[in-house]
Amino acid sequence: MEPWGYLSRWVPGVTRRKEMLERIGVSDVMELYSDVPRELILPEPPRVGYGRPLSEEEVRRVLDEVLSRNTVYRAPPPFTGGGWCPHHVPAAVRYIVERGEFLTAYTPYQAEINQGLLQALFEYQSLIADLTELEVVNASMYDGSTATAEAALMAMRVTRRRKVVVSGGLHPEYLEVLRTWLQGKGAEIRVADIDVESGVTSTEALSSLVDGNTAAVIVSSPNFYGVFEDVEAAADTAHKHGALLVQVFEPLSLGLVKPPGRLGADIAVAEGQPLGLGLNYGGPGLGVFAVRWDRRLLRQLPGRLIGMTRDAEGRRAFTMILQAREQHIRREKATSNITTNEALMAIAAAAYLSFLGGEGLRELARSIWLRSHYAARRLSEEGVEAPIFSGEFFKEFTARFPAPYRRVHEELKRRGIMGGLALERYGMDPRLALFCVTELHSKRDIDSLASAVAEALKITERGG
Amino acid sequence: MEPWGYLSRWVPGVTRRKEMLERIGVSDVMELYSDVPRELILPEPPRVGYGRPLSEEEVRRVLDEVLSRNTVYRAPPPFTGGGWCPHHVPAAVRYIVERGEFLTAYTPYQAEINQGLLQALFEYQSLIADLTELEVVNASMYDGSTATAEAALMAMRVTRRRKVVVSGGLHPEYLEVLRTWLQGKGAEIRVADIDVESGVTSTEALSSLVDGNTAAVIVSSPNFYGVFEDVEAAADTAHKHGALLVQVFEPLSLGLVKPPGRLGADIAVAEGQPLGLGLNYGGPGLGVFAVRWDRRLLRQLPGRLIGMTRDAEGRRAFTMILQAREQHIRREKATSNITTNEALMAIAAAAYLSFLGGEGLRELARSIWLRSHYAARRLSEEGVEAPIFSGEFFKEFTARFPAPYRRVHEELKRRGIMGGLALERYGMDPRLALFCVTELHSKRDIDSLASAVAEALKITERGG
Amino acid sequence: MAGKEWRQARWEEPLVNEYQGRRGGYTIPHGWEDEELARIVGEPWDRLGGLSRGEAPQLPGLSEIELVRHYTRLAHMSYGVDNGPVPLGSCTMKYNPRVSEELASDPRVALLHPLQDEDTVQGLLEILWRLERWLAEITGMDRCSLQPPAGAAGELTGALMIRKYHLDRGEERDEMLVPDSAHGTNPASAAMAGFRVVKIPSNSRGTVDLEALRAALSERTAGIMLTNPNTLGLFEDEILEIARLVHDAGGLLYYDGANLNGIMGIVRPGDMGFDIVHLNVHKTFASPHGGGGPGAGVVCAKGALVDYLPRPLIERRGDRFYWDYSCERCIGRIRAFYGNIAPLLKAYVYIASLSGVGLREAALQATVNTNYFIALMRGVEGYELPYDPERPRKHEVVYSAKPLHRETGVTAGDVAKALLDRGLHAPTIYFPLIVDEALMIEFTDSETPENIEAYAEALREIAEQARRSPEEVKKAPRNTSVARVDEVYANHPRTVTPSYRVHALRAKGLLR
Amino acid sequence: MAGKEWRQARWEEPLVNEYQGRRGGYTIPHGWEDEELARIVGEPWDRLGGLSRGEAPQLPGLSEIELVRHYTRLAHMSYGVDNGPVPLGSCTMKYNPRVSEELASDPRVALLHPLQDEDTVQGLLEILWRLERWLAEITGMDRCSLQPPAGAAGELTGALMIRKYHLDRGEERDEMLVPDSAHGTNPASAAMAGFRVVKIPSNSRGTVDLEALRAALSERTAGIMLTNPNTLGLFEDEILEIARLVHDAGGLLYYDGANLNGIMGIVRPGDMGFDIVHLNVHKTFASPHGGGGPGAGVVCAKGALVDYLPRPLIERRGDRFYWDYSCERCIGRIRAFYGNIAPLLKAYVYIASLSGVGLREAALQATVNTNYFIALMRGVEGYELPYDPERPRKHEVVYSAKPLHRETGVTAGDVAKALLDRGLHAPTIYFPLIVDEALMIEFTDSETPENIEAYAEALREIAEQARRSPEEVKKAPRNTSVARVDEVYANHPRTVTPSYRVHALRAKGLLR
Ligand SMILES: Cc1ncc(COP(=O)(O)O)c(C=O)c1O
Ligand SMILES: Cc1ncc(COP(=O)(O)O)c(C=O)c1O
Repeated sequence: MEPWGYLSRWVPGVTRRKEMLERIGVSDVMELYSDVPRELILPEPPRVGYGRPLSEEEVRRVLDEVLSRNTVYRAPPPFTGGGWCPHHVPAAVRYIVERGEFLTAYTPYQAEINQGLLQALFEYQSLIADLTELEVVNASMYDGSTATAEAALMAMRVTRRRKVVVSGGLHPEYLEVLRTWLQGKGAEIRVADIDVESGVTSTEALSSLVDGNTAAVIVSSPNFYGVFEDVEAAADTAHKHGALLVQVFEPLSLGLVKPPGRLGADIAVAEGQPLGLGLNYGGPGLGVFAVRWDRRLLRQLPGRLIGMTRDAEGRRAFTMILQAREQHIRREKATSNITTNEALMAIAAAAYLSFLGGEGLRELARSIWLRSHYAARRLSEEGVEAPIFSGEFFKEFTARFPAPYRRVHEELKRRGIMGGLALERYGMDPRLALFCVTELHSKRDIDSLASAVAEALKITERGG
Repeated sequence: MEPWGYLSRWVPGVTRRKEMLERIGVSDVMELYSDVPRELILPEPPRVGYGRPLSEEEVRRVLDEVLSRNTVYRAPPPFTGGGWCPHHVPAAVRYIVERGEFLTAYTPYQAEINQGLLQALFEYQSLIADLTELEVVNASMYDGSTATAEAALMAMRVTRRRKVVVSGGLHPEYLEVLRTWLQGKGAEIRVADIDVESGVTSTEALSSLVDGNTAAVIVSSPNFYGVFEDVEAAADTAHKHGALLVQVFEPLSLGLVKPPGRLGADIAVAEGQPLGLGLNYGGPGLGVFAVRWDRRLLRQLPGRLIGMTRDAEGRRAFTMILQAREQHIRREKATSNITTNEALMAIAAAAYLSFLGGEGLRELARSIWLRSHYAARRLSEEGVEAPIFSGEFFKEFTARFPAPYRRVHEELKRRGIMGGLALERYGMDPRLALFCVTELHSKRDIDSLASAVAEALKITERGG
Repeated sequence: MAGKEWRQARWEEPLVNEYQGRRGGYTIPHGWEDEELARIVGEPWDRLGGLSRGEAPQLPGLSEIELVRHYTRLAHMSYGVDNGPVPLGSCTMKYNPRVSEELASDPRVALLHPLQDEDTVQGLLEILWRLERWLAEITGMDRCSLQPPAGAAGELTGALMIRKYHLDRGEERDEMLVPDSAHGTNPASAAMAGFRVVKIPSNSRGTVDLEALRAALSERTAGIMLTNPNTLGLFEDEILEIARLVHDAGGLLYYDGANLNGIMGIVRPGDMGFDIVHLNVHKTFASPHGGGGPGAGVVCAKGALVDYLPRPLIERRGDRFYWDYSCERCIGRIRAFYGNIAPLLKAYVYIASLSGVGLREAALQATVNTNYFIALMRGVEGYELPYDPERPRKHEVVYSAKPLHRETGVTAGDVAKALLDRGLHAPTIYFPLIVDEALMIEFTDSETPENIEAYAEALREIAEQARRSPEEVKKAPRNTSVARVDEVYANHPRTVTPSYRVHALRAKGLLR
Repeated sequence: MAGKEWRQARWEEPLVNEYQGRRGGYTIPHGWEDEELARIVGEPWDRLGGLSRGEAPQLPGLSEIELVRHYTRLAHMSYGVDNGPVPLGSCTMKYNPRVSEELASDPRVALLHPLQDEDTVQGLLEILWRLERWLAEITGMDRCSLQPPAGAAGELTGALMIRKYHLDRGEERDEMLVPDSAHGTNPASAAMAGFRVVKIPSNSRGTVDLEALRAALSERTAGIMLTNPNTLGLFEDEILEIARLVHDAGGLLYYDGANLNGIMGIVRPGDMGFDIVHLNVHKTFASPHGGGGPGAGVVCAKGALVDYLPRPLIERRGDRFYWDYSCERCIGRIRAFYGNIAPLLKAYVYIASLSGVGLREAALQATVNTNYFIALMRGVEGYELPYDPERPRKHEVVYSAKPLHRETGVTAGDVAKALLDRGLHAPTIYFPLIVDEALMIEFTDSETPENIEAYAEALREIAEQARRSPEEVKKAPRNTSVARVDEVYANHPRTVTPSYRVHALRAKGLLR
């Protein structure tokens, strides 16, 4: 017998099991498994957990102990880039997504009883549509990387072509994901190198790769190195050959720069993590997916879509629409296999954007721009080449250190600073590091990074 | 100009102030203060906070920094007694009281729109009534100490007498509070000493003090030293002289011992903190206040009361009742001045008790009893006199160390243990300490306390 | 928006006492050790003898899903600031920032024992120390006690301080002056402190009648309890004269600062001549009301009165913060430990977030909101603004529905219910007592102008509806979870039911 | 309880896009430094040239009170497990423990950057490492990847692994077998991985038709995707034979373990002969669905297939935990970083809390709940239990409302809406496709017997009402926030409105 409550807390029926079995007409619960081959039945429960049920308080203590082995960088927050940066998560946004009605709901298959959830998701779609100036936004993909892969797949369906031309400025992990997801479809993926001076995709490289077999041109702006690309030019190239232009964008940057819809993008995807989701060691994220208003595109859109409609009494109402694209109806002919997505994160992002407002977004983007530029300048003053590219950047920038960056990094860590991302990780020059500087980094944080870098450089020079 | 959002986050009207002033018909907001004597208007805003508005993230960082200077005792939790002990706070209970509908509601003056809140408070009253076996429970007082003071005042009103006889086993801070609150009413407060051997109120002392002028006899069981009193005997003494018996009880102990209603208490009060409220450095608490069903008592009951009734269509409904006792109606003749109380804590306590259930409460009380007794035994084995009293105890017990306890305490602290409460604080023998051991203390926690005490004793012996 | 089609959720949710499944969701932390411990120390029932209760208490046991659903459903039948405007006058129902909730539940606050050593809680003590300075600065006083758990407890504190102050000077002063517009807690607190309450009438301008005040002052006068701006939202413009008169008579001035919301950062009670002030942290400083509490009723004092504040006070020596228990003149202790820490921490977050300039802007906006509403109500028939309608109000305003009542029979109470039907919370009604059919409205700084407009519009519609068909208004509310509640049945001696136990005993005929 | 008088809240809440006040509740963290920084580094617009957008984006700005009210109101018009039973078959809507939410939002998880050094995240890595072992143990597999963000992504992972496995062995196998009762994601995932989907019909007992299977197997067969117990809740009792047949034909077995809830701790897919398994952490392991996500779709593999798992995998060397990026055969990477950490952590808390014995009891109870419901439904007319009604179901059961439809014209869809009207969420309907008028019901282990009884009773009542007045049932729902939604209008090319932008552009005549 377990102590009081250990099972009944979450499995209330155990307290009436005997009576229920009687009603069912069996005397032992295992009779309900009589159709399972005997040899498959486990002789004893699996050895998982801590050998016996734990009380809530014990679990808290276990977790408290193990989590104390993590180091949290709060002041200053990590300067680590890589397409995932520390951003402010408003307390109100957290509160909203912790509410049980949203948190514990399923996909709103029954529209009438889930109007609130549906409205919240419709608002997410609407806010992203206004932000990107693309009219159709799905209710979310998993993250930026898979949204990129889905965009490529969608372009292949729309164009019935197999070649995908990708800018070398795409996040290396996104490229990996793209390769994985496109495996089954026999796609040909070609990468257009970036110009080492400017940090943007070489126009020649791009035009030489795009042809009549190209389904999509994928450009990230800002790209992995933080640099804005010439999306309009890329779009022209793509469109000239009948390909679609997929832009990977950074949502907060749209406070400053022209949205994908104005640059000629047919599909725009993004990692929505900056929109109030927090770091969470890389997940959950939010795959933002927006397309132009075009029936040809709409038909091939992957994922869930919420639409505005009316009820039997003429009131405004919301419901899932165009479900015939989806797996539960179309099965192997569906536009994607996706069903569970990142709905709750989409609600968080919508709350975040509504909280910020358009003017606020502009101010915030400016603040990030100022801070990342200030950081680059401060690092330059300490003898680091930052940024190494001449292209305009936002939030992230690439720096070249006089010697391999890892040793500087270790010194920073010793000073309580989580520094940039060593690009050695992705097989690049070990002297390179990608820094991310956001609204969370105060001027003082940046100054302390700079002086720690100065000290670290002195030490590593001495040491080496 | 403040940065974006710094004012409008919580003061939305600032964005339309100009237009509003126009509509009002003034050109400057200070015209709305034209009736205030000029010399009273502050020339500049007060110097409070950090000199300028802080963003949400800055406040988090400020608090994070300052709170990092606190030491949290989690494993093991503090062994410190004193009428406020570490107890398990279920995550579900926390979630419930964080919901905005309860959290941000006012006193439910408009019953129809706050049935949920009213039902929750009515359930609190009902659960405490069933727990204490006293029929009438108000919707809360501030804490155990002020509930005790209000009980004394109520007894004075009911009996029209002025003398209050208090057991020496009452929490010393409660006694202080009692003295403060009764100042204005010219009460005579007499304290009946406790028997140094048994730790319970001396029956002789008590009977010698109670007489025909006595309004109330106040006995705490378990008392400050953790020892159960003979409440029935005290009630007999009180009732023989026409006084009311007020019992201060410990809610979790009622899983094991007879409830106040069965012991002859007319009024029972308690600190509700053990019922899922957490420590919070001593507040908020929850003043539990229960009385027998007796119209004479009911009329003099302080505080708010929720009743069950019906609505215009015959549905069950809830509303505030017998408000004519309260200050907003009766003003200087009210049974108390209380209005804001601890409603949210009452809801937490009700959720906690419903979650635990009667059987669970019994198991929990047993667990606490076992642990506190095991701790006393382990300390005895290490050369500490624990408990020093012969009376049966629960949760807290008093220990006598061979030498002044403070030095042992400092050694424990060095080992990451927050030990007992040095009773020197309340002017007692410096060798005495009050320990609290609850369901949060694992056997291993208790063993580590015991071995730390053994080590500490060795060191302090050496040192002294 | 509530909108025309608003309706509140309705669940026929049983009382928790009626729940069937006697299971349990609570898990006893180290429960699996209990058998072993029992082998070592024995069973409680073997030791408790006659104390032992035998059977377990009669309490329902809910699994976690049942518990969460129960309260989720009750929450859907509840209404706070998070649901919509709650312009309860005198209650300052402003928005409660979420970041305050987050920070107040930080384990580095929530897991602190009140009696753990001071050197282990220096961070929290610093916060409390700073908060005291800030509140003293805002009120213009010298020191504050954070101990009182609510405004009324603060008033009792202040009244006891006044009592002891006079006693210590050998003066027997047993009368406390209280204006007729005062909040009910003022006379109640004064009475609890042993004073005779002397009511001071308001003049035709809605402020203290100086003549009456002069007449009431005597060598028995201990002091006066004043709210300024008063409960009509009017600033007592003769406050300096009032202070002079009371002080000259040997009395003290107590400021009921439950609601400082119209003047914080603009005017200070200390500068007006007050000796003692209490503040409702759960009003002015944005800590939530929790459906009735907890709050925090900080009391501040000036000059000689500082010595009378309850102890301990928070002190600083160098870098060290500590509680000072010394008490030469102090009235003692108003509650155990130090105060309601969680609401105090929220006040800290609020003040830190806004700073002086922000507090001032909030107060100004509260006043703008009130007067904007008054402007919108101009020409709305059925309601009148008593006392000097041209004078600006501060944090709140009191209307009278007397014209409407006279014309249609619809009362302030009916108007309140009709507001509920529109998804708007009613104002405070029938208070202050000096206004007939009072509707006491306080939007606070955090209400949106759009909702203020909607509220004025709703009042206009209700007045029209009252003129068209008063009986319709009297049937309100219909859109709330239940219809109008039967207050007579609720309070009748034969049906009054303050607990389920009373219900059950009565059903069994076991209740006298 | 919902009760006869249940009704859901209704707020006429504007779209956030329609909010008037273009203010803002968000505060820019160190915004006051921006002017100084701009003086140092210049303004972005001076540098961005043609990239610069000029005007700010068109987004509403809400103060905090507006934001919280907006979502509170929307929440009152939403319905999850916290509101009442949500017995959506195949969805495993079990209770989501609050302690998991609390722990997953611990700053020591929430504030970790995915690319911060491994030596600074050892605690979390240990959790992930342990979780992987536990899930491998529960499924009877060797290793797992925590990367897939949902079940469907797990299926794609598995299908790609199967594809690559065969390619590496030089075999061209391009057919994936999928039973006709399978979840839609199975064929969709197989197709995404480039397979031709071959549908395997069910036999009259509701399980895989062995004859059809044999006929379908060939040298083109890459594998089969199976759910067991299948979507009818029936255990594929010939699973060992199926496994033998598929393996003998050179194919692999993929287990769709989205829903392990009827067998966890009792039977293991690995022991049944499966090579790859995916698990829906957001179903079986009690991480919440969030109105559609996030989830986590862990994929486990056995033997040679382990090498094909996406990278990185979590590894341990001595006391050190690290990510192993080596990838000789692996299919690559299924998403950026490591997976959906928050749901994974919740699964950890769930498994740690229950342990093996608790998981097993939960599974047993899920099955008891299903069969208890079946027992209660005996004799309820209008619904029939297709396929071997005497055989016990496991985690779920599928009824057919065909008799009711035949008799009254009331469809499964109508029954669903009528359930909503009683405050009960509808089951999954019209799935699996092999059952006409399907009502697919899964209570899970966390539903109370009392609610299961209420549900059966509601179905009985609805059938009676359908016989009495079918048109009444067809008018349902009335008690939800809105009445029956117009799906035709929603999907019609001329009215389809997937965003407010489309609505606005259409209104302006700017949409083609
Ligand atoms: C003017 C005034 N004074 C005093 C009080 C009493 O404060 P509390 O409710 O915190 O006891 C209130 C609020 O109820 C008030 O509005
Ligand atoms: C049987 C079955 N397989 C696969 C899936 C897909 O899982 P997910 O929704 O996490 O992508 C689901 C749930 O939707 C399911 O029920």
